[in-house]
Amino acid sequence: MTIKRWSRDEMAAKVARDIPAGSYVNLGIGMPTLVGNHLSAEREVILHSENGLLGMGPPAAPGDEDPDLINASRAPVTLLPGGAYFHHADSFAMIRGGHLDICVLGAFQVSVAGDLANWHTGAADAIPAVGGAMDLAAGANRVLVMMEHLTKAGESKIVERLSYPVTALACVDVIYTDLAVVDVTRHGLAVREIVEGLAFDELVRMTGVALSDRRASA
Amino acid sequence: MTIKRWSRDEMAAKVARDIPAGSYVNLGIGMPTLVGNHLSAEREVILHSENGLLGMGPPAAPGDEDPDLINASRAPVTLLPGGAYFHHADSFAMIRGGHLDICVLGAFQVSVAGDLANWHTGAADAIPAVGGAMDLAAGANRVLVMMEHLTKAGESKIVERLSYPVTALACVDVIYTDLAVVDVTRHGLAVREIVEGLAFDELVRMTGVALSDRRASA
Amino acid sequence: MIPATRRAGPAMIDKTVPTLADAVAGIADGSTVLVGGFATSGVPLALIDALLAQGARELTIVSNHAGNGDTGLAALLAAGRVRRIVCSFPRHKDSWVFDGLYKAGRIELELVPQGTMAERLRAAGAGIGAFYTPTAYGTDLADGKETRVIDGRAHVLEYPLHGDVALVCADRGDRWGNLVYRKAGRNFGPVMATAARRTIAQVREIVPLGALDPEAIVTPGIFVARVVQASDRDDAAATPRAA
Amino acid sequence: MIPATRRAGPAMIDKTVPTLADAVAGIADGSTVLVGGFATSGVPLALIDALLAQGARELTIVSNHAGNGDTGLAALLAAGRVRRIVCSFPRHKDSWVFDGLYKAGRIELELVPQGTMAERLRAAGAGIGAFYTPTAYGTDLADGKETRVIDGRAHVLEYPLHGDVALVCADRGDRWGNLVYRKAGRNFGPVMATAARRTIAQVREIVPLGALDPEAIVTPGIFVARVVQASDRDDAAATPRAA
Repeated sequence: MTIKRWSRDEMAAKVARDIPAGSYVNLGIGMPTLVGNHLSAEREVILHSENGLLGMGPPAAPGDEDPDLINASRAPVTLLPGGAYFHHADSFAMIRGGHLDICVLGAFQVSVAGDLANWHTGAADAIPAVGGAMDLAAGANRVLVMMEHLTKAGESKIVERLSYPVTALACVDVIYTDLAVVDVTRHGLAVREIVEGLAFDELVRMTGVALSDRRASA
Repeated sequence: MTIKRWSRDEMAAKVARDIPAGSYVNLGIGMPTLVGNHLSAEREVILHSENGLLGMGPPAAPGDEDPDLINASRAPVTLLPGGAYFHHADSFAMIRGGHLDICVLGAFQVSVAGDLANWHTGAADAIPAVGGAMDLAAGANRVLVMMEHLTKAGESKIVERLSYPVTALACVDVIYTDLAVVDVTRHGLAVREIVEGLAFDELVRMTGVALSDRRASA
Repeated sequence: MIPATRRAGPAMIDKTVPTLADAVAGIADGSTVLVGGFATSGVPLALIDALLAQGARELTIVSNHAGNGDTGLAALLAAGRVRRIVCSFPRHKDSWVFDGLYKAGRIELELVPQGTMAERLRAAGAGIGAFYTPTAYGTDLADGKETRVIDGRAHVLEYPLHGDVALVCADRGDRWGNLVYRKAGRNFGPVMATAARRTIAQVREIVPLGALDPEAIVTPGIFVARVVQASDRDDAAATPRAA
Repeated sequence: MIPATRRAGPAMIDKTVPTLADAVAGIADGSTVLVGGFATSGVPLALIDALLAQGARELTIVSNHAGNGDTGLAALLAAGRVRRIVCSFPRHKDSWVFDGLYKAGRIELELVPQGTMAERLRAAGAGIGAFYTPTAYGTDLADGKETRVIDGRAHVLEYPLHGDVALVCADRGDRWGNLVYRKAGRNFGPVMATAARRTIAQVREIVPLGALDPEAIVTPGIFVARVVQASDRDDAAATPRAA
């Protein structure tokens, strides 16, 4: 292939671009934390961290880290003026109660129905850990997923049916991969954007599920 | 009769005497509020008011009333050093969660099983109002009831079965009337104290339900 | 004081609105309106007066009381704008407006124990589908409700109480909608703020972003849509009444 | 500083205790112990160390994590004192103690979504018998659980998570047991404090009664049995370890 896949940073920029000013957003552990780097202070977006922060600011400057001021990924962060602290039950009340406009999550797989798998590989000897993934996936108004389009073995992570354990059913709204941006709609998956140099038909072949072409240019 | 019935104030003093130092206590609307007058600052008892106060102090001095600092009976009160404000869901979490040691309630009737009626006369044209009565009766660890022993018509308010609408079942621990102090036990009603000049048998006759005599002097 | 609004850029969040009319704009006929306050404390009087002027009809009101005297909720009831009230303590010596409507069959009442009302509002805000509570088991207020014995104790199944709008009275607020309350004026405000699609707060003072202690914010702005200054009780009373 | 204890008369409430050993005295074998903290924030390290020294065995631990490195919870696990852990996120790059015990079948794990864990603790503290939550519906973590469709949405029935004891880390406390926390160190502390029969708080500073702002108290003293000063992380680390 001659295409240049989007980097994680380019994917994060696309997610950031699609977050309306004024949104309340939770950025999940891993790749989604990169989205924070692409949000500008002039377009206010309020970040929630499930360990009890609203109005989370940028990472703490070296030397200014405070072990009591971390995000859900355990990284030292800051709080913006206007931010607030609260306890875990209140924090997940925000999540489960539908008050978050958007959460951005990593994934192992997303199905055509928007089912999400991101908490467990299902391997028999793996130690399971779920954290807030199921709450976020079930609770946020819009769930945006960031993941590579293909596994290292070249299999599509967008699938007809999940083979990994479910995090939440029918929850994903948009999938951002290194090859495409795909909306999950009631009428199936709709491709909104494709990496330069990749034909729609080729994307369909690589993905292996039905996709419709809804690109602005299409 | 030659007996001198206990006044409301004497009843309140008996209730206060039976509240151990260090207790968390809610005093219901009406007669129970008198109990506060008999608690001394040297024997700390922490008063809860269901509208969001813990560590409630004495009534506000004339001229110092604050419409935002009232108790559940709508009377202007104060907050002691060490007191706290919280919202209604947290306040009733305290009540329902079994964190109150004692609540003191007025009553229309109490049954031998400790069933309580204190929220509604059941009259067809009466406008019903329940407030926090059902929550307090169901939630507090010990429910102390203050009421006159007899209705104006001379009928006992301690009954075999409630004829007024139920507030909560099997919730009352002690009944303080103007004639006696009666414990509600698994083995029935046990009289702990009788007003001077009234014989136990006479109390049983007036009450009309089985009572056992457990007076210290008996 | 420079209004907090002035400081917000075009893509900045600014939930403050200049007038009480702006604050209650768009409340539709038939809405369920959660109204904070307990007796004299924390009642959003200015917003209730503004709702009266605004004109929405066929309202369902969720409030601990059903109005006292002739002002506030009582005035809204007297104007025939309330179809139904969900309430723990409607009756009071000065609840004559409600009493009259109720006895005339002109208002519907759903009586709810105070703690169950608070918890149903909390469930609405917290995304809980339903919950079992011991309160009211065996009473008339649990008639017809599903019950279940859990750990040897009988419980009643209760459902969330959602609002289209919540009107709350706080002490201070900022342009992000963060709120702190004053003493027992807190009461139902914070939990109602979580339970409505659109929460409108009247505050004594709008403060600059960052002025509220993040450790002491009671209602984080995520729960609030609009903030309006209504400086005190006298201002509220001075608002012209439509009825 | 004069210890707050000195000021309390004989019938005054004084929940402060002088030593960490006093704080954890009486925790019985087989207890369910709720342990606050999230990663590095708000972990009651001094109390965990004191529990290790105290000797209680066959414990069930409820905590968001299952221990990191070789200290704190990990040390308690390594000493074979924990039979079972209820947890949302046991696995981490430095959770080797738990990992080893788990793979050897020497510790039982109940994995709970983080929000469901927080809500089950809240239910325990708030006297809720059970609740329906949409979280985890259709997943392995809801296997065998009762479900119900409410308003078109599928929910899972969850039960309260009670503790015999809670160990929480707060910033300041007073002799009535009122607590305030520090930043994201708040996390599970306030909700665990409500869910245990006996809540024990380590605080950075014990302050005189009345020093905490009543508008900003996060855990009212009604939820707290004992308060002990443990001045900072270094002190906690300096506590002799029994294991």
